[in-house]
Amino acid sequence: MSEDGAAVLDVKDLRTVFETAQGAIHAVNSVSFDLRPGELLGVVGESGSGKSVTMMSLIGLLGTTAATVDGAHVNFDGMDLLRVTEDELRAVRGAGIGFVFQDPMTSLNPVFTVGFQLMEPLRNHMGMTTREARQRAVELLELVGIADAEKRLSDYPHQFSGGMRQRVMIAMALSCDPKVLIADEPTTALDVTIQAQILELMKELRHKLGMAIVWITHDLGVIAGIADRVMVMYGGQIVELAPVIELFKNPQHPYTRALLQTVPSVRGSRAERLRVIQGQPPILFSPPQRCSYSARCNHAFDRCLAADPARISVGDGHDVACFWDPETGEPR
Amino acid sequence: MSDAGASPLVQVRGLKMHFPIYAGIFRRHVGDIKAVDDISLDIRESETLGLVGESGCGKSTAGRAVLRLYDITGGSITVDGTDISDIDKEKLRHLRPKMQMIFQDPQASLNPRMTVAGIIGEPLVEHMSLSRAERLERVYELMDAVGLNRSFANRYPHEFSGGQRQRIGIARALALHPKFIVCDEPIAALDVSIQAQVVNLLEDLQEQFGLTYLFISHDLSMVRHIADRVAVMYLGKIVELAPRDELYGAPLHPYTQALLSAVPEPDPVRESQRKHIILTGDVPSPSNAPVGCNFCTRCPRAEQICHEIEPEFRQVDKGRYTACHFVGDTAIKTAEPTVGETVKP
Amino acid sequence: MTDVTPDSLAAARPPQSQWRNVWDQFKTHRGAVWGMGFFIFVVLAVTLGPYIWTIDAQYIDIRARNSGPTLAHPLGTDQLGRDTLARVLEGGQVSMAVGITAMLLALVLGAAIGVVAGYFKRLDGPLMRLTDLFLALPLLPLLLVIIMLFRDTLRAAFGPETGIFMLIVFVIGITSWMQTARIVRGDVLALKEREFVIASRSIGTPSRRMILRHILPNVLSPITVSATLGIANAIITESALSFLGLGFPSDFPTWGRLLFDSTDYLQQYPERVLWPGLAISLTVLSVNYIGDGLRDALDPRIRGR
Amino acid sequence: MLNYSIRRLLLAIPTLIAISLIIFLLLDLAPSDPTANLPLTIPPEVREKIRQSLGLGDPIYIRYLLWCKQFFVNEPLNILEQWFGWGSGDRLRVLSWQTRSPVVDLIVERMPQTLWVVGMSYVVGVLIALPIGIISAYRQYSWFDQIGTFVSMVGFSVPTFFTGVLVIVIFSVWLGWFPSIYDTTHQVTDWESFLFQVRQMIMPVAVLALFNAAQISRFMRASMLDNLNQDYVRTARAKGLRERTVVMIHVLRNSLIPVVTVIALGVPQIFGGAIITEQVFKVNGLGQLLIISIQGGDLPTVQTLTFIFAVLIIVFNLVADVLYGILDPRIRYD
Amino acid sequence: AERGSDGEVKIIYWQAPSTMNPYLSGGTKELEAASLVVEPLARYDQDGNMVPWLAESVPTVDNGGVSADLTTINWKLKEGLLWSDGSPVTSADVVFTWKYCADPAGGCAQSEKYNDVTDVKAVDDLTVTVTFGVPKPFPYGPFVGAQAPIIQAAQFADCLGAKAPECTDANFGPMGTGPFRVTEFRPNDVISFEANPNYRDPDKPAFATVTFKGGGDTASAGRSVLETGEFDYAWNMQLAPDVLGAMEAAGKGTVVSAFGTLVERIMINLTDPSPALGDARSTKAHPHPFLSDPAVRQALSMAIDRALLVEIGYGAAGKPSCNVLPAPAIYKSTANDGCLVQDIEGAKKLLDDAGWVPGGDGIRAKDGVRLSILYQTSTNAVRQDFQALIKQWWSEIGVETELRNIDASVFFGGDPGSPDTFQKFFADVEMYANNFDGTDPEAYMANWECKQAPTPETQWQGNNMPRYCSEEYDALVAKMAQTGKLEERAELAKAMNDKLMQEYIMLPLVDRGRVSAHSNTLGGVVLNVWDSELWNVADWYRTKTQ
Ligand SMILES: Nc1ncnc2c1ncn2[C@@H]1O[C@H](COP(=O)(O)OP(=O)(O)OP(=O)(O)O)[C@@H](O)[C@H]1O
Ligand SMILES: Nc1ncnc2c1ncn2[C@@H]1O[C@H](COP(=O)(O)OP(=O)(O)OP(=O)(O)O)[C@@H](O)[C@H]1O
Ligand SMILES: [Mg+2]
Ligand SMILES: [Mg+2]
Repeated sequence: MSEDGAAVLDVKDLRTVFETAQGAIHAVNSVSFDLRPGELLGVVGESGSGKSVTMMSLIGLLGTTAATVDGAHVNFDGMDLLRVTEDELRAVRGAGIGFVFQDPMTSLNPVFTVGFQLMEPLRNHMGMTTREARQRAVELLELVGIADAEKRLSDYPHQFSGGMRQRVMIAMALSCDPKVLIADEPTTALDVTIQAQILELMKELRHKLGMAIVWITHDLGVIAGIADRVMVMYGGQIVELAPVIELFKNPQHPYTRALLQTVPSVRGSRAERLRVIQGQPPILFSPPQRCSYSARCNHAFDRCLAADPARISVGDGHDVACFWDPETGEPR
Repeated sequence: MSDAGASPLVQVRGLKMHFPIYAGIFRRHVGDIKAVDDISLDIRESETLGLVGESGCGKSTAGRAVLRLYDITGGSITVDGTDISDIDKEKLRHLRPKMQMIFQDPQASLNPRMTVAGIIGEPLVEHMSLSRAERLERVYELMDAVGLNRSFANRYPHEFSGGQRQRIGIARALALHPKFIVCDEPIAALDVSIQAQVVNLLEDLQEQFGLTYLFISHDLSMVRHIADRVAVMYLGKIVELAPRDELYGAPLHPYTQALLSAVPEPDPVRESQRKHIILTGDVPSPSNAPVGCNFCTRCPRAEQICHEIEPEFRQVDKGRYTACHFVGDTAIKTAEPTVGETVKP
Repeated sequence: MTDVTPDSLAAARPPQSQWRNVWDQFKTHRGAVWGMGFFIFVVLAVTLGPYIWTIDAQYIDIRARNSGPTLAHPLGTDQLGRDTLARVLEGGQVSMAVGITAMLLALVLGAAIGVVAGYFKRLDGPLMRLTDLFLALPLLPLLLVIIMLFRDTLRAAFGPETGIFMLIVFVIGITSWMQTARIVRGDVLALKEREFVIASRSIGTPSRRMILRHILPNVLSPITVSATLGIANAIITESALSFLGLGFPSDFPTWGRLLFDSTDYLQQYPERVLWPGLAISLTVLSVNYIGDGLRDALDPRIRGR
Repeated sequence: MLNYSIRRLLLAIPTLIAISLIIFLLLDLAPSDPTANLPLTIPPEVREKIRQSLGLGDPIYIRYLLWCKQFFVNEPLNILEQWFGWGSGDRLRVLSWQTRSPVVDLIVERMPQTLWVVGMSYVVGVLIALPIGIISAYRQYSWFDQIGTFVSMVGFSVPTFFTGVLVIVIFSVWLGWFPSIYDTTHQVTDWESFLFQVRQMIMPVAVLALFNAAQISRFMRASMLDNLNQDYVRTARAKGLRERTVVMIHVLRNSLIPVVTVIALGVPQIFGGAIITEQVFKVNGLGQLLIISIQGGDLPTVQTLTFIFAVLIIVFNLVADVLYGILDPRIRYD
Repeated sequence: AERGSDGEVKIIYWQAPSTMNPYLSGGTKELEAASLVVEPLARYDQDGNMVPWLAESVPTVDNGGVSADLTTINWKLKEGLLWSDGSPVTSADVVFTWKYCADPAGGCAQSEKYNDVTDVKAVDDLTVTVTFGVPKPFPYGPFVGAQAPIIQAAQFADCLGAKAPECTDANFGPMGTGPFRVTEFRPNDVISFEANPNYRDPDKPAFATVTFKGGGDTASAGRSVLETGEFDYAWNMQLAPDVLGAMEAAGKGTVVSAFGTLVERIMINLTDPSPALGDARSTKAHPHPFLSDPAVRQALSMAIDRALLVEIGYGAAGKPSCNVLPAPAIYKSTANDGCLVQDIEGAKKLLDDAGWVPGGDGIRAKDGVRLSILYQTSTNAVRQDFQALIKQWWSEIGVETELRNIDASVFFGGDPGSPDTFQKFFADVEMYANNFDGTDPEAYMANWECKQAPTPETQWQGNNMPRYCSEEYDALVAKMAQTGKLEERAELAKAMNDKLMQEYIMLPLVDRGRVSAHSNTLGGVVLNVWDSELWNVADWYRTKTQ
């Protein structure tokens, strides 16, 4: 799938299954994508569509829960992350792939100073001395725009506001110059003005550091402003993958189209009535044997119920997994 | 402040809600969290007033204070002609049917140990003397009205999805035929695809029952969709109040402008061309508000005067109110509803 | 059609009462089920047992004293020839009764004080000071003093056994409600800010019904856990009192007393300590497991899934 | 924090006064008698004389005020004088009825063994409990967890008067390894005598430690379980930290916060709560002092001891809160 | 042997001494601990004979030491006696001892010993004369026995009267003449002694130090001597016989026992304890509804198997007893030995003949009065076993019994406010044990004089629990007080004992001996029930064979 040059991250056929008391939940089903150097890949989809689980499966963060991760390969930096030892994987976490989580309020350990938490990966992965790590931590905080960085190192997370905490999380993820940064809904919990600050910061950093970013969100507005390519997930699968402008201009999958129509906007035209996607997202007690969106789809026809559509390319870097062609309104 | 036309159903004047802070060895009263600090607004019959602002600016407190769920610190509230600002508990109880509330978190606002019928029926038990059967009938009607299957009546909240739970909350609020409903971020906890369902439902019900809403949200796009007029709050005060299209079209207060600018556009082309106003810094604590204009610490236009004198909340145009030194009578740009044209599907 | 939506899932299931749900969850906790089974067994044994095993626990069969297990005395006899089985059964009646009643007393007190303190702001200060006062009273000395103090009055009024029973239950109850009260108060304070309580207030529900309908059911889970711990605690405290020579008259069997009496014979007749010892620890153990299971079962985070 | 502590201390004063009064009244109402344990051969007139000489003839409020004065004024003054060497220390102190000696001296004399045995058992209990709690939580429902749960519950539910006698029979009588009677006069001077001290402490310490460990390990386990699923743990893992670091640094520190307060709250029990174990091993510490004083109707001793226990409880409650505040930077008491 | 050559001896008392001053506490444990240090002028040996101790000889009328009118007695101290600090023992110390105990503000626990003493004078350095206000046929109260040892005047000079309790140092470490002196006293815990360098016999004691540990319970004390061998001597092994036997079988130690005057008995209330009577409860105004019938009392006695009681409760440490005055030998009556055999049938017949016939529930009744007994005693394992057994026997003869046990400190506490004291006797029968100090029963037998009955007027003080009132008996008491001759006194005492027994005023059960245990390596132990058990500790030694 990688076109220009080597992808930094190449995921093929990733599957994740949770064992629960009610039965196995197939949270991620045969997900494949790649990430090119310096690119920002947006991931959208409603709650429970498997966005977080996909990303955490990549680097074994589901470790202690009863999850089985399987797949063809997850190539990163010359290794297959699905087949390395726990120690090697740990070396990748933080150093090769940075992670920023959704909730800045709970993602930092409340009883350690921000400085300690920032310096931890530095000492761990880069073998820095405390003094070097401290120096670097100050730089990092300045990088993410926290004033008076030197002093704030000895503050505790609760002394920071939500936005600042999220900046600390970002600084922490950036600390070891990872090749890939995975940001799991980093702004969902924040106010719009703070979100704007963070988005601005990310744009700037990306420019400066040139790493590849995966940005998970369910806010299409955020995606529109920041992503290069967008990946739409539904029911643990990628239903559409396209460059951002292409996706907004020419959405192919009925789910993407519906998604784009449900959100009102502060500018633009104001619809008298909002469009809704009827029905509920599926709970995946088995791997899909039919299109998982078919139950809610306006265009579903018999084939959708008989087989799970494969991902096909419909244009320049534009993939979709659907039997229905919006151009013609007919099955493909 | 009342505008011409329909007389307001709810009239709030100088509402203050301060939470005291005690400190020191003897727990002395050393200050207040001024969660709501002197706000005034009218809500007309059958309209929706949107109340927006950042987290912690006092929206919920204002909403609850208006319903007298708190003992307010100052000001007056009149609902449907009755002044409820310091009415006694029992009288207030009898006024409750008129004014109801829908809550932010549908999970948290439903008692996990009561059945749906119990939850929706609770107001009926409190205020109407209905027989068991009559009550059940009314519960069923309400469930129909909000689009819940009657067979769900004996289930518990945790057996429902978020959208369905919010419908239960709405049904409970509707049970007593209220005139006025405070919706405290009714969609914030819901998934995007479900938000729309709930908003549509609220609109339908308004039409059907002639309801009046105070719609609290921090989702500016949703407020734009549902509200007739919008009030913007910042740190316990209303900084701007205007009819919807005027506000979104031509925001007057620098905070409103920044707020609107911060909302990303779900359109990559336009988003890339748009100019952003990025505010710096964080919202000050409501227990320690700045001198002068509340917004002066973050305002891109702040000048000396802003740090000294608190701007007055005044009418600057027909139906438009704002609290900023720089938006004088002279500085009014006439609102042009050019950007925000209404499109009917 | 393999993916199932929550709707169809819910529809397939008949409406269940929440106790049914609690029970379903409870059943998945193996320890709790065993605990419950054993506890019920013990309760049945001590209540019905004496009707089946009809030897009087006080009857002295002097010729059969210090006998090991025989057909006539399956668990042997004590130094006066009283039947151990009968004594364990009768002792269990008292120990269990003490455990359960003392727990109930502590629970009612603790829950009531906790709820009132948490709910009514004005009463919070005084009630919490009272709780602090009780917490700061050294328990065992207090216990000893109260027992010495009121034993005789009560015995005069209600007879030796009932009197002392009431006293012990009262003393254990009155000295163990504070933790419950504190936990419940904390929970009530948090609950009071929960939206469903505010929702109910916005409907105009008066305080009394608010407490009964919304507050109490939701503090059930900590209360239940305190309850199970309380039973265990009361049984153990009663046995400690026996050791200190207080508590029930010495010819009146309780598990604690039986265990204490037989420790003297630990070397000669080790089996004699076994029965009351096992009875106490297994009961406490089972109660603890029940508590564990109940905590899981009543926790909506776990059950709600 | 300071304000908070001062406020708590101020609030404690009325509580303590109330407690001292309650205890005094209760003790006075109790039908125990300081002469009851004298042999029957001592005739009633003599008993009455003894009672009079103990001051039992005075009305209750005089006795209470006298106790207050002796305890709150005379004793502290005496201590000060002893420290600084001025004055004669010639004030009337709180005298025990049984021993006719100052109660405070009795308490001081018994402090060492109580601290050695009961204190040590608490330390040992805590040291055992923490790892057990941690492993049980980390490997929840593993066999280790199941066995740990079982053992700790048994440890909690078997009265120490039984376990104590059991270990004595096994280790003193059958095996002859350890002395069954604690020698309170033993002085540790060299290695030899230290070994003896260890040998005589092993059994009481083990019995009590089992009991303490049982409770604390349950708390530790619960607290660890609460924290293992927190978001920050995921963050720590995402940083590529070793699992050991994640658990032993990030999770443990957070989990210890509530446990440390539980541990602090348990400290007052060291002084009063080990009555039964002290009795079984004849450690003759504060617990035994209390129980014989109660049995002997020795009102001043009981009053003073219980009051000191109450003070300890209040102080350690405060310590627990302060510790909480120190360990958890989010908590600020003001 | 040489002094101090046998190292350490360890003694355990399961009740811990709280003071070393025998005058401030009458408890046995305190007296016996103190007896290692302070000594009387004369004491009793294991057979109850008086032997001179600090005195040259025992004064009698015969040797002229006691005046003919029985009002004065002259004691002469041995020569060369030294206190442990090296100062000489003089008659001034003896005089001081009396002053110390006689001071009314001091709360002396032994002031009984000095009853009727009007003066104690030092005749010279070594001679004192004790003067009594009344003739004393038995003048050996003062300064005789472990209860009345001599204390050092110099040490206690400032401790008279109200100041007595404040002299903590002196009370905890009295100067003495005994074989040991205190090195450390920990009240209610442990006492360390070392050999007294100034002890009068240069070869004694054989032990250099004594550790006197207190506290715990009987079983563990026994275990430490008999099973683990940690201690050499354990006091008062009141354990169930089979437990004690099993311990002794371990082979480390020996159980020794001896009998004194302690008798476990059931007292019968001759007055009506019914609560309905209010203030007149348990007073002579209302005779007991059925226990005033001698036939009932006798039947109750006949139903009891005393031998079995002994077997269950005391083993070698007890003997069935039919006398309340079982010793010394010359006082012991044999007239009542019939009670040794249980006779249920006889008891039934007796009751039948007296008109008490079984009702429908098997309980005997006459004229609507049911034989239903409230039986109280103190809380104590053996006593409760006795209660249970006796209840069963009584039920066999058709008597219903309700048991009640009361905490010892309340039961014996004598608090006039408590309804449960043994003196108030708000029950039909009660059980406890009592004895008398020394060997002379005069005061003891006087307990059942009519005027000794506790009544509300006397604040319930008094020792006549049955409220027995017989002019003949009172006459016997009066006569004994006048009689000096030992044989005559013995006859009188026996007569009184027989009278009580034959009227079944009290039912003696067990003559309780003292049981102690000592390790097999400890020699020289001679158990003495008439004085301190440790009376001859100076003669104790370590047997070298083991
Ligand atoms: N530990 C787990 N055990 C069982 N099921 C799980 C677990 N974690 C996630 N799932 C399931 O996996 C599916 C995907 O979850 P995921 O968290 O990836 O969704 P998401 O797209 O990130 O949603 P959100 O926007 O709410 O974060 C969901 O159906 C969820 O219920
Ligand atoms: N009961 C209370 N006691 C003390 N302070 C309070 C209380 N309730 C609210 N506050 C404070 O008042 C301020 C306004 O709170 P409020 O909940 O009204 O904000 P909001 O605008 O609804 O925010 P959000 O969008 O997060 O819901 C906050 O600083 C909050 O901390
Ligand atoms: Mg997610
Ligand atoms: Mg809010």
